Amino acid sequence: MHPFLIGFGREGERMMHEELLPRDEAVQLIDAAGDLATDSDYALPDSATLLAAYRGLVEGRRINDQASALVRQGRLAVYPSSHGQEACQIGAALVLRDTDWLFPTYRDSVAVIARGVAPADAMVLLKGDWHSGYDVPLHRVAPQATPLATQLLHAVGFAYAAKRRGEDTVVLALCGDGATSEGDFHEAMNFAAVFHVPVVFFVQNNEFAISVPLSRQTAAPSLAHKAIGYGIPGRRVDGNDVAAVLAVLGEAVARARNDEGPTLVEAHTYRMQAHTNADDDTRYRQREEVQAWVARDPLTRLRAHLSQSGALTDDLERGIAEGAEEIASAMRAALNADSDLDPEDLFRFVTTERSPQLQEQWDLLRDEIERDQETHSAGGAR
Amino acid sequence: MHPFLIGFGREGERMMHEELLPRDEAVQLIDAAGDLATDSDYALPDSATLLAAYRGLVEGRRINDQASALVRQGRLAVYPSSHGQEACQIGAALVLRDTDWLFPTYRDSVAVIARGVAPADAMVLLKGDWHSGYDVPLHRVAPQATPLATQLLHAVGFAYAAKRRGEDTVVLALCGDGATSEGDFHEAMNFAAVFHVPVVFFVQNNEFAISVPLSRQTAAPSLAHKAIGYGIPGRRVDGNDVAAVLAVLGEAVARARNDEGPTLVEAHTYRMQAHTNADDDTRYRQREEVQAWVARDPLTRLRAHLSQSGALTDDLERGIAEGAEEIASAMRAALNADSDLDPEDLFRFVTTERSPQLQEQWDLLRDEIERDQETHSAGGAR
Amino acid sequence: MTITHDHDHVDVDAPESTVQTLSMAAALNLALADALTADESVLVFGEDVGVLGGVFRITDGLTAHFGEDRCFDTPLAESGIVGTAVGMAMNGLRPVVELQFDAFALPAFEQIVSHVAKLSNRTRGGVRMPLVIRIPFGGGIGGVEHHCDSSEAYYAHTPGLTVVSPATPQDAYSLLRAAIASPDPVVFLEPKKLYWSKGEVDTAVTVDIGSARIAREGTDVTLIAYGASVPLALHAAEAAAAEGRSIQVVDVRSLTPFDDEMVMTAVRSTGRAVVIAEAPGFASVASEIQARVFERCFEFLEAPVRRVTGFDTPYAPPKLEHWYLPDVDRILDAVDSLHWEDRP
Amino acid sequence: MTITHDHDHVDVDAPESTVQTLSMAAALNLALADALTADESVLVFGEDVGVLGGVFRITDGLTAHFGEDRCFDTPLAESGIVGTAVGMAMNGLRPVVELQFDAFALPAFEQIVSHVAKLSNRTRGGVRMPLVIRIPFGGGIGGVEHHCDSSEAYYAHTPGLTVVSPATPQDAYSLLRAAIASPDPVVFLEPKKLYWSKGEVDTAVTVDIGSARIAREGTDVTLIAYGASVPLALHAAEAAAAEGRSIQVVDVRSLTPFDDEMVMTAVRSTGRAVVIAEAPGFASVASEIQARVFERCFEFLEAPVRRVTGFDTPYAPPKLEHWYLPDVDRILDAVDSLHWEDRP
Ligand SMILES: Cc1ncc(C[n+]2csc(CCOP(=O)(O)OP(=O)(O)O)c2C)c(N)n1
Ligand SMILES: Cc1ncc(C[n+]2csc(CCOP(=O)(O)OP(=O)(O)O)c2C)c(N)n1
Ligand SMILES: [Mg+2]
Ligand SMILES: [Mg+2]
Repeated sequence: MHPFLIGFGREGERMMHEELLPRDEAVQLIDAAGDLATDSDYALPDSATLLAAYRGLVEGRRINDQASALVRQGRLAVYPSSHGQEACQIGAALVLRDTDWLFPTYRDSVAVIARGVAPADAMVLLKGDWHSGYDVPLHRVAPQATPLATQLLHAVGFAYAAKRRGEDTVVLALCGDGATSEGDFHEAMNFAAVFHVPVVFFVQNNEFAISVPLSRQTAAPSLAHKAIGYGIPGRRVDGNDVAAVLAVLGEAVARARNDEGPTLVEAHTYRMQAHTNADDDTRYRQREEVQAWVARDPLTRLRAHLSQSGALTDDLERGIAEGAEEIASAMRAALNADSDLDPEDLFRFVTTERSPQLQEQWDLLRDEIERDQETHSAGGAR
Repeated sequence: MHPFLIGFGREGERMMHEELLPRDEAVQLIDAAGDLATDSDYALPDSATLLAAYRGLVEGRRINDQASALVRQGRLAVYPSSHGQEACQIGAALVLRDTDWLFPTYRDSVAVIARGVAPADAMVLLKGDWHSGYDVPLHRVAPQATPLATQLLHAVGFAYAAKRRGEDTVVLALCGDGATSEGDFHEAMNFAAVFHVPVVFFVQNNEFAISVPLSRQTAAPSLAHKAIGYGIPGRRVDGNDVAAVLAVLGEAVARARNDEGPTLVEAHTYRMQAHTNADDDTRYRQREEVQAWVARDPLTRLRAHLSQSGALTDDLERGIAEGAEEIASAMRAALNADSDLDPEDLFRFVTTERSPQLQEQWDLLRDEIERDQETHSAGGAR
Repeated sequence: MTITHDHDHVDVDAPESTVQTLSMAAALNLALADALTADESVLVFGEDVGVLGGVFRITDGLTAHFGEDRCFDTPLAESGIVGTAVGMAMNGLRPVVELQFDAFALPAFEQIVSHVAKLSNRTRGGVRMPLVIRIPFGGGIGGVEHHCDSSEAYYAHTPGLTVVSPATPQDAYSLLRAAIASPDPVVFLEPKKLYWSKGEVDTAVTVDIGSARIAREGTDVTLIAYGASVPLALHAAEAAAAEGRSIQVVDVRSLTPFDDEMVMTAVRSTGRAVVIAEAPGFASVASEIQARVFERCFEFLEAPVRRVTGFDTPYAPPKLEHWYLPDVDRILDAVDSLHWEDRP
Repeated sequence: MTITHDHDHVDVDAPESTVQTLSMAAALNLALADALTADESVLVFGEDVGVLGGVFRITDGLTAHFGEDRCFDTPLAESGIVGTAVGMAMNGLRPVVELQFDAFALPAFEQIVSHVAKLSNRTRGGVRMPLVIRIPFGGGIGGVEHHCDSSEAYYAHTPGLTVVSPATPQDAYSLLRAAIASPDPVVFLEPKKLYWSKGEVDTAVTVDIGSARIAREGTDVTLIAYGASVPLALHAAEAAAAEGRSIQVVDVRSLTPFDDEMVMTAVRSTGRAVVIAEAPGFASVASEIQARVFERCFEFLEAPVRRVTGFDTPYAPPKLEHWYLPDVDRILDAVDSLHWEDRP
């Protein structure tokens, strides 16, 4: 036997190596028109699941658009919208059990909310009140990560700890196409593979990293082709088809739960709006390109499919829309309320015990604030 | 057409994507016994080239063993030997033109010397005199890198600059199996691919990163399988067969020179000695494992082949051995000489102009040294 | 703007002197454009610096004007950006890279500390690193976490790096030109809060790296600041003037090398000093300046040197940042604490 | 060894008190072993810490004794090591990671600064980070480039991190136990040069993080040091004693939080101080200590506080490091400069 095949490329594994590569075409179960696209590897989720997903999509869209409106009204500082990516957001949330964990980014507020976090709590960061606003262990949702790809490593470590305790927790970690270029992406994939931990990496390839198109990000056949370099399967899915997202992520989650190790799933989707409200996407992409993706909208195709199949009645549709409106109005109410912020919070959570240095600094600030209040109540200037 | 095939997976490219994957078996042209192993893709280098390579191997081995001896004698602080990996070292040096550049690591002193750097200059770092001891632009050899994988990015930037000026320079960047786990490896591969620069990444997979075996480093079918994730070809070669190394690296260098972009080449070899003299490899590997690799030694197989073919006469062999001895004795002479070091050098090269702060600090040190000398010449203590 | 220090001088050989009123952002943009024009080997790259023109628009129009091969986007990886810049600098180019925000420079930290800062020293000057790393730094813009840090201490502590930060559009222009012209690596910190502040810019004015600037004359106390803290110090000086105190303001502008001569002369002339900076105070550039002034002006000091800095906490969320950041009142409190009662 | 400060105390509840003479390396090894025994959730990982036992043998025997799942090797990637440790700490474990040398901790810098240091604050204490990052630090061992740096300033400047460094085997043991027990992230800096220095270790002695230690009593000058500079300061004190000067030595040992109380009390008692550290001086922990002492002891100082540090150059190559490193003579020179002639 050839000496360099020891441990590698053994006959029985060769097939497996090919299975690590993604298929040439992304998995699609419902096409842009709402028609079924049968797939030999993946089955269509049942209609109850699709109806739940549809509700999620409608609510997600409403949340996205409400948040963007709140930015325009000055109630949120910034909002990176996932408008157009709701199938990925909802797919990621629905595919998990309650006991599973999600590691989201700034773009994934809809997924975070779909996991049960109150919209107003999810918006604490974006409102500017604090860096994160929800109960992480309660919701089993890590804080939304800003430094790109860093959270993927946290997900791996988290999954490692769960596996070590024999829990059947699966960890789903989200990132964007741009983030795959970061060193931490590579290290996370590799650690996950070597430690064989129950984690699913879900890349929402929305074609842009702020202004930088995918073609400037990678020369690879697809992002999912990176997986084989770590010895894990790579999969590609139509990210605007929630049925396909549920099927492909579902398979990956099942593998993880089954101790078969990590999977990399790439969803092809599109960021329909600017990176955030602070961005001007007319500088770097044609309106026609954006417009072309309207036809592939995740909501319309699922609505078409569910209406055709009779699963979505007018009544149901109305109920779902009302539910979404309620969420939006609760968001408005919560975010229009003024925040009640305590400056001492700056010093409260840095370490468990406050150091003498921090106490001294707080004393200084407290004193300033008190003098300020005195001056104000005395009506005078400094 | 399927929307997610735009730009990806086009019919004409599909074949190409498969070509990015390495073959299941590493390329071998001369087997461990010295017999020819014909290969459908790669031709055996001509016998003049092989003779030159053989001379390189013998000299490289001698340099490795001389340096290790000098460590034992306390003339070198440390030496990471490439004993056993000389085919990679010599292959890397010989495959380049004079105008090409090499980006080596601490392990690659033999390749550095084979590129024309005087052994004593290559040993300045290891002797402890300075951080690097050769004329970088003159030899077109970057300083030997210690922080793992960092130099791969330098190689990419360097190649970018060369390409921009329309030069036909090729840059060959070396690293080990362990280094492929670093984020910088990933970023370097990706930048090289996206910028389509003339760089060849040559991984000497010697099965260990200090004590950590390859199986703890990656779960991939091979390290060369990482290439497709960047859209570049990955190749595997028997790293103890200098003929194969020359052929496979030669192809990669030709691609680079031909503006066909970067290649990742993985050589399967083995670190025959401890990581450095400071390491104790009996703690983490069996003697039998090391012993098994003796039979695959790069020198013996080439000697066998060249003797069989008649290209290597006894005279030639003797000449080569004498040449190697001369190198070794020059090394001994140079390294046994005491270094003449100037403390002001600490301040000379930090920035081009010395800052007032550094001048002040040097004044302080100079004053100390002068007082020291006075005390010494006065024969007193402080 | 009046040029008050002899390190700032109009370069008589400069082809043309144009004076215009510009925002700091525009001054930086102009400096990049002029450098690209002046020197073929200069190139600008980073994340979103191409067609978008950078998230702060500092590179606006450069790609359109100079072409894709002079100003371009890279894959999203900061170590990659700096690491490839190192290779380019080794091979005859003068890369000017943008790292999008302070905290997003951190992935490049190994490349910066282990290579950018040390390659010249490693090779005994055989390989120089003419490379500029531009980083928008500091807060005061209501940015969320990771977008408002001040990380100058990490760079200033690292031997081999030159670290500068402008406080005026003029210095933004002149210092950036000087940084790009430098044979050594420069970390160029751009105070985000001042991007939109305006001032006159004379493109013929050159500034020497390593030189501080007297931003305001005064006789009672010396405020020592850099970046966004300079206008703050000037405001404090204004307010104190109303209370009858004459306050001098020194704009450090070059953190390393540090202009000991100007700073110490200034403090000796007043006998009192306060150092101001946004970054957390512990083991910071502010503590360095405070320690230097103490040690070198000990005999001249009427009172301990004070510092007004950010707290030793992570940067505050937007709605709390006004409590976090040094402000005029805090500076005046520090000034008030300088033992005035002891004065003869 | 005598325990001189009340932050060091014998824990009466501790199961057994054993006193033995150990090298610092062995003391650290024992601390890891005892922590692994005491707490199921502790685990040790990094590069070569498994069967090899670490390049300095600090983890020697742990894998053999506790098994692969308590002490193990990772792929070679420092950001990966720290990043996965963050996730483990979020999920109930207490990771103790080793980064092989100072300079090889730098690839993990983003994870350390942007997450390790800030996760507790980000989540309002909802997620704590009980994580220890061990880094062999400093020089004096003849190591080649990248192997001898002192990077404590980077960590000490970063809010949210606790940074400690032992100078004795006892503190190595007790501080490492305290670090592992801490609910907060601790950067644990191990002075390489002292790994083989020996001393008595009582495993029942606990040390509070945040507490300094009087390493030697004295009345004329206070030397303030940490890590490998502590024995150096003690040697200097010894030498000065021969010349009739009584020198006090404070071992800071906890860089953040900093024991202002003990340090200031010490300096006030002598009126003179010198700070000693190996790292480059600019914007360093030494400048912080110098500035603090100046500001807080101003009225008590007979002379300016001096510092003796590494130069603001990259760390020297092995054969020049004796010029680079602070030594007894340089400390005594600094002591000599403390205005003795002015003394009443
Ligand atoms: C380490 C790091 N570098 C840079 C940034 C600034 N930044 C924020 S989002 C973004 C683009 C990310 O693109 P992608 O990963 O595709 O995610 P998307 O925003 O499209 O969802 C950049 C460059 C960051 N947050 N972190
Ligand atoms: C960033 C970084 N981390 C850790 C080290 C310490 N170190 C030096 S060599 C080495 C192992 C490298 O293994 P490999 O890449 O396989 O190269 P080899 O030594 O086998 O040639 C390690 C961990 C380093 N030099 N740089
Ligand atoms: Mg994207
Ligand atoms: Mg190796």
